[in-house]
Amino acid sequence: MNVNSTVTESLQSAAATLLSEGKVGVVIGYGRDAGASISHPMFIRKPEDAERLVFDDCCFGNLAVYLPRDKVRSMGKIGIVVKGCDLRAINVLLREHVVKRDDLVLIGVPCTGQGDPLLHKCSVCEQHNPEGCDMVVGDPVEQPAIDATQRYKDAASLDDKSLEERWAFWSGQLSKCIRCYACRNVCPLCYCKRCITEKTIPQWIDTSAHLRGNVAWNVARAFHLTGRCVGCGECERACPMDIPLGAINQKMAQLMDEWYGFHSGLSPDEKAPFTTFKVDDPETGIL
Amino acid sequence: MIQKAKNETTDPSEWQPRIVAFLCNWCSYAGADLAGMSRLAYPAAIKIVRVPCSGRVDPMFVIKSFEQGADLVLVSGCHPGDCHYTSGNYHARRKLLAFRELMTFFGIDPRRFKISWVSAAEGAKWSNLVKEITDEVKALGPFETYSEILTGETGP
Amino acid sequence: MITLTIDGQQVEVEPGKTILDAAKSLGKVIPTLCYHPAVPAAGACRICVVEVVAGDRPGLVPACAYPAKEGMDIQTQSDRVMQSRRMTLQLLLARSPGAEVIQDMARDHGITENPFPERAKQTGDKSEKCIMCGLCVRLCQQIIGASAICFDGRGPDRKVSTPYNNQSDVCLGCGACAFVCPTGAIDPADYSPSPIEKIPNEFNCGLDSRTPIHIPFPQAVPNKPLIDRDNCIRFKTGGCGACETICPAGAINYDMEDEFVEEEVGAIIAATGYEIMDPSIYEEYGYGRYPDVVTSLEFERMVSASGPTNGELTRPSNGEPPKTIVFLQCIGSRREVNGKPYCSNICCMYTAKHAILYKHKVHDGQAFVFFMDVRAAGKNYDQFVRRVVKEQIATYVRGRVSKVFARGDKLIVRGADTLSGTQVEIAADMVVLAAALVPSSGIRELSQKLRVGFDEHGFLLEAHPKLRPVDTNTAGVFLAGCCHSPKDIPESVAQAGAAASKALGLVCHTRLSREPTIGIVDESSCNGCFECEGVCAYGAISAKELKDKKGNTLATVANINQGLCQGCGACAATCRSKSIEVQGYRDDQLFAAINAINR
Amino acid sequence: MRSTNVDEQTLYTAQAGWLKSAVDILQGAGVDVMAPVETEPGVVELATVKSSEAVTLDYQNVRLPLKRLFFPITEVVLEFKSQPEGDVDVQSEPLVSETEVVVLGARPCGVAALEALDKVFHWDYDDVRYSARRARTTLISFACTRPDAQCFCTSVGGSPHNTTQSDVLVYLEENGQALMQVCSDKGAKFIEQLRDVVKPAPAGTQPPAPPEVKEKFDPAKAKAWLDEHFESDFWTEVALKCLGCGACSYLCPTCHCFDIVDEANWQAGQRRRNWDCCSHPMFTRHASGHNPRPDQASRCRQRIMHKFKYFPERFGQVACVGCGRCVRACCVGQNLVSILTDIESKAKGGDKADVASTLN
Amino acid sequence: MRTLRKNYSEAADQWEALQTSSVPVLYVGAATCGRAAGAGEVIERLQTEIRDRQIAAQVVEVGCLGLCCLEPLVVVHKPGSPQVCYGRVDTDRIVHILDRYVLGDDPCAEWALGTMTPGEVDSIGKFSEHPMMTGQVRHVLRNCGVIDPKDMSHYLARDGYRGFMKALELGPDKTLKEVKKAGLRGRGGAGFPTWQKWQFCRTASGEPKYVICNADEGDPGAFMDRSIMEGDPYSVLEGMAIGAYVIGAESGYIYVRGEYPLAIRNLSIAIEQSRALGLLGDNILDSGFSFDLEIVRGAGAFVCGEETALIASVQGDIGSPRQRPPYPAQAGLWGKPTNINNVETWSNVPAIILRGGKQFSGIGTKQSKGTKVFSLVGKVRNTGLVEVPMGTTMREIVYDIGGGPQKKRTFKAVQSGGPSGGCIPAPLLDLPIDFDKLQEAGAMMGSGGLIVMDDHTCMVDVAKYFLAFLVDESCGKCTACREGVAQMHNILVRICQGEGRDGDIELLEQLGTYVKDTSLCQLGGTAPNPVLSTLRYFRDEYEAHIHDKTCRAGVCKSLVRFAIDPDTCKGCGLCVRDCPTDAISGEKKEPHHIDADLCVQCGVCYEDCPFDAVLVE
Repeated sequence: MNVNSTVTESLQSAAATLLSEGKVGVVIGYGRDAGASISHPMFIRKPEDAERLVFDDCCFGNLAVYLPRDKVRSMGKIGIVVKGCDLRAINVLLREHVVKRDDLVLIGVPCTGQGDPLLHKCSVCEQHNPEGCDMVVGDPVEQPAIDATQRYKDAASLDDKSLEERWAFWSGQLSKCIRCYACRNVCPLCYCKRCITEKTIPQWIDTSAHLRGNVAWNVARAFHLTGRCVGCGECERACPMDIPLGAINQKMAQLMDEWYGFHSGLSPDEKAPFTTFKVDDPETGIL
Repeated sequence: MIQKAKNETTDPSEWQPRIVAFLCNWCSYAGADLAGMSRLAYPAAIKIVRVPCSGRVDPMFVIKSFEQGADLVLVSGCHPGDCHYTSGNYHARRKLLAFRELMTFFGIDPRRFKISWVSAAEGAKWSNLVKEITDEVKALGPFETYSEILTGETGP
Repeated sequence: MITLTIDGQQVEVEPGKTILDAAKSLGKVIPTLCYHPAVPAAGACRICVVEVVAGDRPGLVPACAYPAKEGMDIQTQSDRVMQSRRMTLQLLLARSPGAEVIQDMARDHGITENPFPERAKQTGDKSEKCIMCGLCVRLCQQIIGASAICFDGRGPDRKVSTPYNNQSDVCLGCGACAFVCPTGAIDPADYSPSPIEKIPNEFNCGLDSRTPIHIPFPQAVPNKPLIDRDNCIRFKTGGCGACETICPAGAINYDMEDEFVEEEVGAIIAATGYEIMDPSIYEEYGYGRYPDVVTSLEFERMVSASGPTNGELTRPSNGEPPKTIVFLQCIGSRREVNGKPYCSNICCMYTAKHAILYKHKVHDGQAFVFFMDVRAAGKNYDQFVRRVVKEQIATYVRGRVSKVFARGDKLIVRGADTLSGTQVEIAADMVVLAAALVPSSGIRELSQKLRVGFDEHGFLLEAHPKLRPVDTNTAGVFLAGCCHSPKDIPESVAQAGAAASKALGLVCHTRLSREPTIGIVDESSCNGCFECEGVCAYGAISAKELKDKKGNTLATVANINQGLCQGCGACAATCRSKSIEVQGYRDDQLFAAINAINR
Repeated sequence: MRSTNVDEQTLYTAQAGWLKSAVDILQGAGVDVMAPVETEPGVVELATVKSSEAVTLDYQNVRLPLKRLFFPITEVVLEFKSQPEGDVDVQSEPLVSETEVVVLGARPCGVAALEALDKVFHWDYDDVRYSARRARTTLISFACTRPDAQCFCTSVGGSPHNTTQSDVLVYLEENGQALMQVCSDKGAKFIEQLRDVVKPAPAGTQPPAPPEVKEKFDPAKAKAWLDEHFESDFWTEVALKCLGCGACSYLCPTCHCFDIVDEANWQAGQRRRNWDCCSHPMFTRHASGHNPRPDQASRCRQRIMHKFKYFPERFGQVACVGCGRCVRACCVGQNLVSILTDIESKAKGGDKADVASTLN
Repeated sequence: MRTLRKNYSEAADQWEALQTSSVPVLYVGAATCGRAAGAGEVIERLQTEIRDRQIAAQVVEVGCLGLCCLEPLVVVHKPGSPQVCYGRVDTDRIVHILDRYVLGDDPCAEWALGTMTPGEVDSIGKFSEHPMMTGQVRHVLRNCGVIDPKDMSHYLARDGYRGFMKALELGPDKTLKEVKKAGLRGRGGAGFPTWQKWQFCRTASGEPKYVICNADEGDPGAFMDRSIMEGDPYSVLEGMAIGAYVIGAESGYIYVRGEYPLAIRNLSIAIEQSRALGLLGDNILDSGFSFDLEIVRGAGAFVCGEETALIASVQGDIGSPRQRPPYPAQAGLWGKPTNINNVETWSNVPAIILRGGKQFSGIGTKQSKGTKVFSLVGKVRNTGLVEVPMGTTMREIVYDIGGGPQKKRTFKAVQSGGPSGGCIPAPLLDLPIDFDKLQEAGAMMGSGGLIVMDDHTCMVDVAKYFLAFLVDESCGKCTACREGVAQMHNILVRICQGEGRDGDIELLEQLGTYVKDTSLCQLGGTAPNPVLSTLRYFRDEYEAHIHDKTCRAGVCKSLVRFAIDPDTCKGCGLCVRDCPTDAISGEKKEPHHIDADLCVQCGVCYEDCPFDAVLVE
């Protein structure tokens, strides 16, 4: 654990100020329990509790996932600690009218990356300094140039395989799925009141954890995140069966990038690739 | 278990693929209709599901079709620019092409999923298209990947 | 108003009008040469003189340039006038023996001989056409404002020239001088540094030219002129403005911009007609290579009284009447390879008509028709064709033509007579190609705008070939005429009538019945992400707030306007939570359809 | 199928290589052998093995709980098929095959959890499939040698050497030998099958002392608070960060909620029983749309209540074996142990709201 | 209003000083005509003599007195003696006059034409009684040859600009009335009442208005306007200023043909001087009226005498006439109301205003008032500029003033009005000349050219000559003039070449009528006049040309054979000397003979023979 004390201190005072001035009803940030391996989400509603906020290199969770929740919303205006990557999720939520910008106070934290070793998403992160926040605590950090070729490396390693090899790989991986839906539930963008898998009449997706159902589920999940997923990696982190879901999301993000030059969540004003079109979109493989 | 249909018992030489085709009402369906009216024959393996527009096709329909034992799925709409609903086929094009990539990434044979533009005047194109894809799927044989998992017996 | 008498008839004109204007309003024709309504009159040629008998200084005055005065008594045909005109014509004949218009006028004035020696004897130029009327010069200076041409010399040595006889750098190349020249004497190519491009008259198939301001065709609606800005001098250089000057109604307004007119309509009838394909792709027929090979549409214009030759049928190559004419049927039509596989429907009948028209024009001419088979399936159609055959108006040869080529000044049409099994060659003066009908260019754009399909040839698609031949698949859009398929006039009229009544049937109701196929939102599960809004082509999706009984907003969900929704289902496919169903194409219905493969 | 009397216990020693012999012998006897296998790096699951080479003994615990062998993630309950005349032919899925299964290397905590499951599946209705699977399966537990910080079996009446529901408890020794403690007839049968490599232990042989697992709370005290606090802000606080992801339940050896679904088309179909999870909103949602557990607080409460109040009340034991899987799996750092220690301290120090906030 | 009293008195003093000069004053007619006759050399010689010999004498260059046949003219004014006018003064004669009269007492009576001021010198008669002067009334030409046209004080001393000043006092209405009272008609040819013209322009709508002086004198043989401009430019300016005042114009143009450099020079000087005195420019004499003038040089196109062509030329366009109406009074220069009068008309105006219209209208006939200046040329003894009252008969002019035909020739006709005019035959010699009478006779007043023709003039040739001129000068705009006149000329050429045919006369008449009727402007409208009027009076000559193939006048060379009447020939040898081809031979005092093979029918012998022994066969 490596607590960033500068950020933490400014964060704490900022949160305390926001709360004491009544500008927010709650500050969602990270806290750390002794002996815990990660810093966990924490909801601060009193200024004096602000000192419990920390910011370190184990703040994995994407706090944006809490924004659609009624319970959290009922606390009033939400102050939320956002890393650059989290901000992308919030931008998507804004774009999809899930939250209103006016209901949020975005407390940006400059972030040099999470995890030791660094998470892959952090190694290709171009949002070390979140932009468009209401405030940023701590000093800006250096934004290293990223190796763009590494951005989709997990997907790329699978792309290199033959169709049969890929099927072998994925049928194995997807067979493990126990349909706990942790992937969905931790995803900040899976805010559906009713997930497609919960839709009956007709039943879109078999809920049984057999490969048929698992393929359908994972295809649907991946597809519903296509053009939306911001690559926060929470799904993969949450999966109790260690299915490499990130690679799937990467693959689709890569497609959106290559076909439409689209990177999700860079702005709340962007148009999702599947809600727009160009007359001259790629059309290879159509008979 | 979901029925694996008559395929298994049939002699491979007489094996008939099952093709699910989602045709937009205004172009491709009319094109198929024209083929019929023009007495242009094409293989009966294809089962047509009429949709108002190719944009109506949720990619999950494709998965659904495979789950039901389809050996090949076709989505066919109006040519770009000719959509009866202006832009449905443009949206379909984005979604379906991305979906095919996703399938491919999972190792699900993309040759099992075809997209085409057939206009209402292209009865002959329709007829030829069905012949071609039927021949192709015949060459590919039954969709083993999916028929294996149809049983639902695999799993942890 | 001014009242004057012309040839005993009283006429009222506005002050400032000329005697010519007054005479015109009485329908009197006074010959003119140097007069053009666009150019200030000069009274130079003196052909238009009329006699003032009373009401002003008596004598001959030029009608074109002499203002009408109150109480004038004018004779336009008096002996004095006619003598003067004859003398003028004789003098002009001597001066400009090449000017056909003078020859014609002289003939009309009963002039058979000329006491005056041709000036050409001195100049040696028998083709001199210029009558020095100066219309071109005045036009160029006063209207175009270019002053590219001028007069050079005095008296009989006067001639139209450019400053210092050099190429005129200020010439715009507009060709207006040639346009107004009464005798066709001037060719701006002689002095213009820029190439002179005549504007082909589209309606006459480019057989003649038109001015930048023009009425597109005689029956145009509205029957009003329009300015072709690409060619108008005013728009090109800011000069000219002649039309504005002369328009008595002050209707010319150069500042008008094209505007998009938006009308809310309840129905649209597509009636964009046809064009004929360019037969020059078939080299064997020589179209485009030999001027005497023309299309049927060109022929139609050539024999039309309002056409480029005023109905006089002549060979484009030499202006002689064609003594032998060959009509070739099915050029491009019914041709699988490199052509149109369909029958163009109208060629058999119009060719029979053309044969008759030809005989009217050239009584001693011989007409041949090469045909595949005559399709005369219409009321009285077959009788009509039979009449042409029986009365030997045209000789019908069943067979195709393999080649048209020139020999001397004749066109040799070599073809097969399949009935006799022989090869025939006809030395023709003119060959008329019944080229295939194709839809008007731009039909694709139209079809996309109307969301109506079209076939491989571009003809718009009907909703059903038998049951709904006038409707399209887009509600409220109907078809009439050749935009749908090649049709003759009765068929087009019938379809147009049907389309009109269909359209009326649609708009005469106060309520519109529509397909029930529309999207319905499941408000309980809708997330309100409005991705559906992005894919809706009709703007049918808007936000709807769900409120509890106290009025608190519980959720904002999508709402589909049932009047706007067309039921395409793009929203349903886009909705991740599957909160939109399309009635008639519900998910469970489609799944059931998918399931049916197992039957 | 209670465990045999401790007095009758007999200790056996197994010579080195016994595992290979055991696999071979059992294979020879037509028995399906399941053993810990490293299915992917760092992940060990129980899997059918054909030889002992696939078996790994280097594991803390298997990833999926043992319950899945008896209560599969998904299982067909019955099949139906439409008949030409419109009738429907319904067939119960043939009962579980009678092939004997020997599980080598289950952990005592996971096996002990079967005690709770047995009660559930034999409660008001005897679940034939569960019972059949239980009946055909011999559970050879390997004593737990390295409990970690998340383990708390001792707090819920267990121990790294718990023999509950094990047929044999094996204490592996570093030299490849092992000490085996027969706990049931099935265990005895297993020893008998391995008679060539297993000998009765010399008299006086004692099993080794279990590694220490710190006792962290007292379920009884917690229950006392739970009895009084169905309605409490505590639950709201607990649930605040819970994403309801369900990983805890799915990995829990005692959680046994399931869902019955029909998967069918027009021709044929199956009725299936699938694992489910009370953390999911849909779990209790009625067809009417009404949901008696409308929020995560009520769902979190249910999970705690079920394990530590309702289950003890009904079956006399807590529905938790302290394996720590739920703690390890939680991606937002939710910790069952700290929830229960909070509850316990609440029970001790009265209902103080601020205690709960530490759970955040 | 300023009155320029001081200037007038100064001018009067200067004039008086000149008149009463203590030294002899020699006035030399130095207009173009005089210079052509050698006045330039005379002046040079005179000045050289005076300088070299330190003679106390003054030389004054004046305009033309009009006696062209007697140029150069010099008037000598010795103190105490009347002014004596001498004719044909060459450089020798001037020295004689200097020596004999200026320095001596011999008045050289043999060269004197007459005394010009009261008093007697020897036997020299009065200048006004000189045959050429009798019958003349010098109204317009009153200052010509009298004043120095470059010295404004001379003009002012002779009441210059007083008419203008009077007009400014009268106001435009009364001024116009005076012009009307005078009955002045345009002297340019058509004779349109001047007051009416002014009135049209005055009442026409449109500002500004312009006045133009038409000084594009183009008729062959006409030089009245030139003489006026050269000899008395101020009167033109003054007349224009008055006209402008009446009309309401503030600017004017003088359109002078470029062939008149001296006129342009003198006009320019006059304009400068008038401006300097404030008689041109803004707010003239504080009257509130502003007027200024500009000279425009024409390029010598006859047609530019036509007012619309003139306007076009002033505007810088090709000098082509345009159809009237609108008349310039409505839409002239730059489309604005414009009044155009010719030089003589303008020049008439100051005296009318100064002396009253009545005085003017007292002269002349009923319809034509005042005087008219004619340039009398041709086969007449005295040629020159003559100003006679309207109503004077042609005979008076030709015989009394002109002295009748030269030699013993018989008068045949007089061509009046230049190329556009017509001829008046002998029987009509007693016709009193005015606008209308001439018109009736088939001629016209024109600008005042009178060409006298005798029996050695072929009328067909005359017609051909004028038509050739008109063909050249036609602008070519309208068909009738351009083609018709050319064709008429063709026919005349044909006739003169002996190729005339039956019907040619009728064709000429037809064409002539046609051209007259149909032409756009008056150039064309009058172009057939020479043909039509000669046809009218000398049809027999045409017929002789066509049918008999003879030209009795001996002009048309193709039709003429010359022979010498041996009975009449005195053998003087004059013809032998002049024959260009040496076709005439014969001993002195013996009848001569013409070799027909060598004769080129040049007619020199015919003209030369003092005994009229050369016959036309």
